[in-house]
Amino acid sequence: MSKSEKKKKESILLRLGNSQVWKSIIRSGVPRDRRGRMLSVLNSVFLHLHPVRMPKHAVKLKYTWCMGGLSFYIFLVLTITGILLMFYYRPTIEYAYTDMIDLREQVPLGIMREIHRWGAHLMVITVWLHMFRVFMTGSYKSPREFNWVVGVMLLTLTLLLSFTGYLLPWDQLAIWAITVGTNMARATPFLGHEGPGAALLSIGDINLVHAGSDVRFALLGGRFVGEAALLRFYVLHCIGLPFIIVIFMAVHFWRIRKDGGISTPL
Amino acid sequence: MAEKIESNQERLYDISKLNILFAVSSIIFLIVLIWTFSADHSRSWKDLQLQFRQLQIEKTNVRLAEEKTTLSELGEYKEIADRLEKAHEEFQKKSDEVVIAEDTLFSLKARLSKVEQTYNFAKADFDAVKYEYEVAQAHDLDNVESLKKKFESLQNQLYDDLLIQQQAEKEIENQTAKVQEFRSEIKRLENEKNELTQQTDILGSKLEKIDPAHMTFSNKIANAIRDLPFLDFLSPYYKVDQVVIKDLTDNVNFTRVPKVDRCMTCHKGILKAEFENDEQPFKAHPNLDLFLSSKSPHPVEEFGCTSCHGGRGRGTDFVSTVHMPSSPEQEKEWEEKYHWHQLHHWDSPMLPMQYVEASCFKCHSNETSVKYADKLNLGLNLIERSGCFGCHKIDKYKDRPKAGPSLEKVASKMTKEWAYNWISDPKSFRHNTWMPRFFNQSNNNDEDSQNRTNQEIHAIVHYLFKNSSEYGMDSVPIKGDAKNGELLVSSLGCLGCHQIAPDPLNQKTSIETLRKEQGPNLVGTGSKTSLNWVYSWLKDPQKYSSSTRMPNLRLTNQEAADIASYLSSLTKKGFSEKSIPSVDEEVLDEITLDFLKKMNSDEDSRIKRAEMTFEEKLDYNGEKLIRMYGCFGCHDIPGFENNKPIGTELTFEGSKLVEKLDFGFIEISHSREAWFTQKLKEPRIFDRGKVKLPDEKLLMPNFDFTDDEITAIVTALIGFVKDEIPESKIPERNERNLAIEAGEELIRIYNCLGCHTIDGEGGAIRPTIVAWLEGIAGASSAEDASLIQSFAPPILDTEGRKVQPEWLFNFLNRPTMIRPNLQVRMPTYEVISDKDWNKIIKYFQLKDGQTLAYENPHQISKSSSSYMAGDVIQDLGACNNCHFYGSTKPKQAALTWAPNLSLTKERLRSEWVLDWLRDPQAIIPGTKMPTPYVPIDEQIEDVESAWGKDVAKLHPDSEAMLKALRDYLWGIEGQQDVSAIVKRHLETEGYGFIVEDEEDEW
Amino acid sequence: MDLIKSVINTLASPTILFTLIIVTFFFIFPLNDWFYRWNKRLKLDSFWTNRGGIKMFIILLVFFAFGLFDENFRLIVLKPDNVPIVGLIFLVAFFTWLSMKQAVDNDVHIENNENVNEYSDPDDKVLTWPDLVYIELIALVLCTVLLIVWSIGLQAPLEEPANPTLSPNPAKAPWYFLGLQEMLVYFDPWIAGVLFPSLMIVGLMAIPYLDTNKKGVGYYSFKQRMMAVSLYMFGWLVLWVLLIIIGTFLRGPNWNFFGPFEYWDLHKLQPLTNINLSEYVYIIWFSTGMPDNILLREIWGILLILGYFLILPPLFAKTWLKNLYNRLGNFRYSVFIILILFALSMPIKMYLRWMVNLKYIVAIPEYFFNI
Amino acid sequence: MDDQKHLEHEQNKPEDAERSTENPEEMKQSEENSTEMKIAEKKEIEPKKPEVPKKKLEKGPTKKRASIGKGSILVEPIKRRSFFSWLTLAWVAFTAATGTFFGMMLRFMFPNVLFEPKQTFKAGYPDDYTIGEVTTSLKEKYGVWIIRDTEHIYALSVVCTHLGCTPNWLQNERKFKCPCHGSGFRKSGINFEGPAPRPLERYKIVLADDGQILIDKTKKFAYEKGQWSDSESYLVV
Repeated sequence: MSKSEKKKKESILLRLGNSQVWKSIIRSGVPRDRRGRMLSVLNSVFLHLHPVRMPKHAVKLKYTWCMGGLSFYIFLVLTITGILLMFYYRPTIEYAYTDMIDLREQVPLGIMREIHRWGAHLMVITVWLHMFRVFMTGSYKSPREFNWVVGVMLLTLTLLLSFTGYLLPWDQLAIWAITVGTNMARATPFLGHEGPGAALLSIGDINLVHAGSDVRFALLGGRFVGEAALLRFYVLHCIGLPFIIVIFMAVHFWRIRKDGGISTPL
Repeated sequence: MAEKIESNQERLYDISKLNILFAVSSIIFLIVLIWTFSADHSRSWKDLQLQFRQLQIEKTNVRLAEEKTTLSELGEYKEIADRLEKAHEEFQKKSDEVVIAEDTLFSLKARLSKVEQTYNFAKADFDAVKYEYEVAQAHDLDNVESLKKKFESLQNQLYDDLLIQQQAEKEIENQTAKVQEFRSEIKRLENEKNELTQQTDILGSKLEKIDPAHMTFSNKIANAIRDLPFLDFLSPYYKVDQVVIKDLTDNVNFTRVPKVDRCMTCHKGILKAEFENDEQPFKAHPNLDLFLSSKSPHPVEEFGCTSCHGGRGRGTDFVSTVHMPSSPEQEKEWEEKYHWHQLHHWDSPMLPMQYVEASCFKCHSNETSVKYADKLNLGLNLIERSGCFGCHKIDKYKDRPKAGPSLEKVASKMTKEWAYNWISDPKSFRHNTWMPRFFNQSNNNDEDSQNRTNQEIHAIVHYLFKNSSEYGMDSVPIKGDAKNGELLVSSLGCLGCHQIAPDPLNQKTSIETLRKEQGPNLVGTGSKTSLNWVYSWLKDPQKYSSSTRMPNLRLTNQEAADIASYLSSLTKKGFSEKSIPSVDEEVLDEITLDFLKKMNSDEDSRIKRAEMTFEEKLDYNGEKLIRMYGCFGCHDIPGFENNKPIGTELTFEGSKLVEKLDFGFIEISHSREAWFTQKLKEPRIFDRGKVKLPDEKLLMPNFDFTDDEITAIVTALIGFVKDEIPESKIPERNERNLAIEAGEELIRIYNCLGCHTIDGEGGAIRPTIVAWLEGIAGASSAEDASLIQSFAPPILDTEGRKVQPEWLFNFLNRPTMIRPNLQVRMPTYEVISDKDWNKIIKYFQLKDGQTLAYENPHQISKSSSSYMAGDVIQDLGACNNCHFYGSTKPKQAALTWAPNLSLTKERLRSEWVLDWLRDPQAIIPGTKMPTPYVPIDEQIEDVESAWGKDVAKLHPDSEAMLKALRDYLWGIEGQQDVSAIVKRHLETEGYGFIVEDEEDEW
Repeated sequence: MDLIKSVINTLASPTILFTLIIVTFFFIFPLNDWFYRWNKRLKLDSFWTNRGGIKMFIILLVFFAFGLFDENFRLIVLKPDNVPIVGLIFLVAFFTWLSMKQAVDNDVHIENNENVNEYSDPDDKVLTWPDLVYIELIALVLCTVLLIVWSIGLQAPLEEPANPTLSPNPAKAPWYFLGLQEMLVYFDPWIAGVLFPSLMIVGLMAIPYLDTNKKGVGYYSFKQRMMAVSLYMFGWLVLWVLLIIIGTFLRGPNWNFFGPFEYWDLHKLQPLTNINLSEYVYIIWFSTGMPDNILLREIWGILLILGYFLILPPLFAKTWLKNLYNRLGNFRYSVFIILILFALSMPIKMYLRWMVNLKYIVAIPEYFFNI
Repeated sequence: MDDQKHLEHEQNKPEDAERSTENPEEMKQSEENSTEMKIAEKKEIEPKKPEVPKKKLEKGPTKKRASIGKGSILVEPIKRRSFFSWLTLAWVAFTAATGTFFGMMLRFMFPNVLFEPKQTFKAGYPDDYTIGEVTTSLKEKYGVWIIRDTEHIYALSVVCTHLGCTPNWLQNERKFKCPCHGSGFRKSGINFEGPAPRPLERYKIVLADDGQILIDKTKKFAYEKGQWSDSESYLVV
């Protein structure tokens, strides 16, 4: 704010900032005064997620812990590293595992995989902590009830994203974690073939819900964690769930603004 | 109205109209989506499966009715039913007791459960403490002592609990037995009844599964809904059946993907023998013993369908599977019935049925003859015999001897005129020659071409005769007797490889007929060559051509002269007299220039030609033409020793893409089969309508194959594919199989089966033996199968177990007389190397599971009791009636003579001799050798008194007696080569055929 | 040293650990005024001061530092996929402390009728650019740095290739689901794997609708929303984070419990025999056999479950939770109490298993229906 | 330059106002927003500006109604009968179509064929198995244990009935122990410890024509359903 003195001289940077090209892209030019700063937020498709002005406490890390923002940021990091990993990773039982080895051994900056994996863990933690913070500041209360609900959906989706990604290295850790995890789906009441009530869904000698037609099958594309499961998890992980989570995120962010911005004491 | 106006403020559309529009579009949307389901749901294979189900229901109903009638007529069944009823009544009477017993059992079980619980808890505690105790002990912890105490007390307690539990179990066991006792009778009867009704029950339960008429109500509902659209993922009845074969692959160019065959989705009955007589697509496979069934060598789970039949295995409808019709009629039928058209987007369409044997070659390519694949075998043999591999490289025929005779010494054999006429039209001299026709074909039969080709033949003949080397022919020393020559030709075995057939025999070509065409048909020999040449040839074929497969029959001068004069008497009238066009230098110049221009500029060519003399031109053209036509592919021609074959390689012809075949202007279906067929039928046809210079024309000669032959050759060609077949699918490449393959190949090359029989194959010569027999002993003898067999070349079954390899090797190199009665003579094959003989011997050995090359000889002692007994037994058996004992002639006439027994110990293997003595018919059915008599049925006293103590010692062990006989055989010594004796005997006494049947003495 | 380890090992055994935590938990996070008084009296709120925080941090740090000298402990803690959980422990501890500290601080302000710390004059706002944007940027950069350092320092795990016929021992779900996996030990999969997760999601979603307390929006506070915070803390810290920690660090081969300093011996045996309620009733108490009729067999369990869910809520509404019931009204109360009863069923079932070896209250394996 | 944006914000206003009637706090917020805007745009005030909000404000109530009409047309009072039926029909059809569409997506997830290994296999001759022993050699390849007791041979599934892990046979303790959650099973397959709700399943086992044991994994026999007495669930030797 107080740096407006710096605009005294027309430096090259400033001329650049006022050029037609620059202004056509970033309308407000270099923010040098109050109006400029406001416009820089208002005019940016990315920054206008934020309001132009905020209560002081909302800027304090002590209050927000920045967990929501970090969660979103890590999501972006995961998207980028994920896209990069997709260039080298083939979701087939022949190649999945060996491609992981190659990412480690041969691919330049294969550290992307580490960033992706640890980032995924970190995102789970930041999302939890974000929820914790929101709870502790009572920010779920009216009028933000629905956004809390959306937030819970986002939490669930985050876990699912992490879970579907867990299978992709196709190592023992992966296959057994997913086996244990998806076996729970077998026990879904009525929809899983070992769930209560599934046995009731039969006509005559024909069992309608069995290992080949239950909800777990729809998830795995087979009776056990195999080639089809790898592919399905891959598709869910790379396209299906991100597609859904982005929609929910859009609603979440939009609702933050529409519900009056960050929660504030009266 | 007023309301409407008001509500239309800020509105463009009338809302009620929009509602209607929305309703209509939503309904259309819904309909379209439902349509999607129904379109997806209706598949041709479902209709077929429905039909098949109907068929199955019909069949099963019929069978069930049959079974039920049988059952109702069965008295046993009624009886059991009655007894069962009675048993039930009996049981009813005791029901009170039963209830009490069951109650007791129930309470006992309750007690057991409780005891078991206690035990389980105790056991778990014990195990945990045991572990802790072990850990403490291992790490010397402080609490070992206390844990030990705890452990021991728990152990004791556990033991007590165990005892209680076991006692409870025992009580239950007893009580259960008691309870079961009441029902035992009923149970037994029910079991009996079930055994009788087993078949009906199976059929009944099958019907309950497939026939709605036999279903329970709820199953009927299930049956009605299980295949509805959307619901059909739950538990459909109609579903796609498939086999996935991981190690057989489809080639998708960049990689190979595991084969997935869904053929059985429509061909539902393919594995069920009961559908053998039904229509396609439900018909069972005609050869389930060989294919598909799990017991066959090619189970469907391991080989699938398309690996043999071709086609797109993943397809599930008629067109997308790329069915291919086997005839134009079928094509028409399919077009009407299935809207068939050939799907061109799959490189390996289904093989039309007549070519299906081609696929056998994929895996069985190393076998000389593939069992059960007659057409393929014929094709392969035809390719070999026609010498296709002379011009077309084919890996399978690598290093095969050339198909035609050597022309290195051709000038000594025939005249230039004969050669000219022969080349221009071989079949006009010999109707069934393998030499194909190069000239007067559809692309060179116009006048200009004929003028040109006439000169070409002149040049070729000129070259051949000019480069022919000297042949030191013998002249016939004795005058030959053509009559005796004829007899010799028919009796010595010449007809195993040759024919003397002046006219076409009009028989279907088969492997058997081909065996007789190993050597040329001998008609017209007299017109072709001289008496001296034939004589010299017979005396020593290798002298004329070192590579010839014609063996040496070790003929005496007289025999050779007889045969030569007989063969020379076979002439072809009018052939040599045919007029020959004169040499035309002008045309010759043209040809010369064409050849020269290929290497030189036009001007240089003319200069070079001008420098040539006439003779040089002939030379030059001859050489170029032989090179062009590739004559050296089949013949040894001086100057062409190292030339490469001129034609396209055919090793993987079956995988050649159809796009790479030039169909020219010929309108035939665009498939490999059609192209091959057309090419073989009329090799130059694809030139039709094309403008080509003489040296650009297609060159393949015409073999005048019959349609059957063409189908067979095409079958083989289609089989020449590049598919990668995993080790697991091809016959194992073990020592045995490799040896057998190598041996079979040699046996094929040298046509052993022209005379011998192995495993029922071969013996092409037998009909001529019959003819000979008829001539010498009359018609009745000629019908006696065992007699024919005794005069035919020997059957070589069990040869590997039978003879000692070392003896066999010597025999093959220098054949000696074994069967004194035989006229047929084992020839000497000088051309076969030791290495190849070894292969052949190994073949016999490994085929019979004989792996040892060297064995300990069978040892006997002439003073042993066994030997002595053997002596008595051979006497009893009167072996000397037929067998030579060294130089001692058999007692009976030459007709029944059998091998010299003094050969035995060097020739035969002792184990085999024992098997042979035990039952000769089991080894060679139809042999005239009887089972030797051994005295085991007699009383021992009689035996001892009649035949002495040595035999009696062995009584009544027939095996021991046969062993004794064998010991005796091993002791027989004396002259081995009795050929002189035999010859003298036959000359003086003949065979001694007796027209009436004679009662055997033994 | 060994003594300390064995003490910690003993303390870590589930029965003791769980009991300790459950007993003390509501004194630390008081559920109502009674607990709150005790909390004050025991000075348990001193956790939420700077000093308390530092103490807690030091204890944790010392524990881990000390633990790292132990081979068994090191092996588990430094397993790549377990590292996030170590991070989680510190983060959760820190943020719990941070939020509680601010809450307690604000409680004092509220009691004194002062503005809460977060309060600022509505007109006195700051511009987003550059303050917020800037600290966000810094946070992102630091987060990226953390991530990269973590990635360089620790390779992501890659074990042997997948083998569907060989389960690793123990086979664990991803760490964030270990809470669920731990529940699977005590419940049938359809409850632990399907019902509980669904209820958790539903329950979380229901929070804003159940919590009718208008106070406490936009600032950290405890006293105003004591019950809500404490219940949330219980679910979050005990039923979720603690179970994850147990599942990660204390569950070893054959899913046996191991103390943090205990060697994961494949052959360790624990008495785990357990039996169903119906077996207790018919075999052990009545000494009759099990009835064949399923309904008859399981009637006791079914009655018990029905009683738990149908009788307890009105009972509580009339007695203990009278105020709550009045405040929430019929529907909200019902949902709330059912969710709470479900959450409570978890520790209840655990104790039943530990104390009386009860396997299932209702066991109908014929229809995959066990409770 | 800022026309567009300006317009947007103005448009938002009435809606904000609408909602904020319920929420005074929010109203404050949105007011703030608008004041914010005013400050932001002071320098670029254009003549149009006052017009726009005015117009909007005038139209406010009408627009509100219209917007309700857009969202839920049912409120519209006109021609109730006719449009009610059309609209009902429309929505029923639309809902059904949407349902069908989701049905398509669901059905798409269940392929008509599976590429899974064969479920039927031969397991040698009965004499290959020792009485009283658990044969673990087929576990890896086929996923069964074959157990022979004094009278029977049976094939036990290697899938834990708890969560599908693969238990191990502990020869010394004579039990199957699942590594995932510690379930224990006896040699017969009956569970006795840990969370496993029911015994291991047995597979169909019969003698093939060639005298070999044929195991069919598609047919399972569950103890708790009394299926272990089924004649195909064991082989009498």
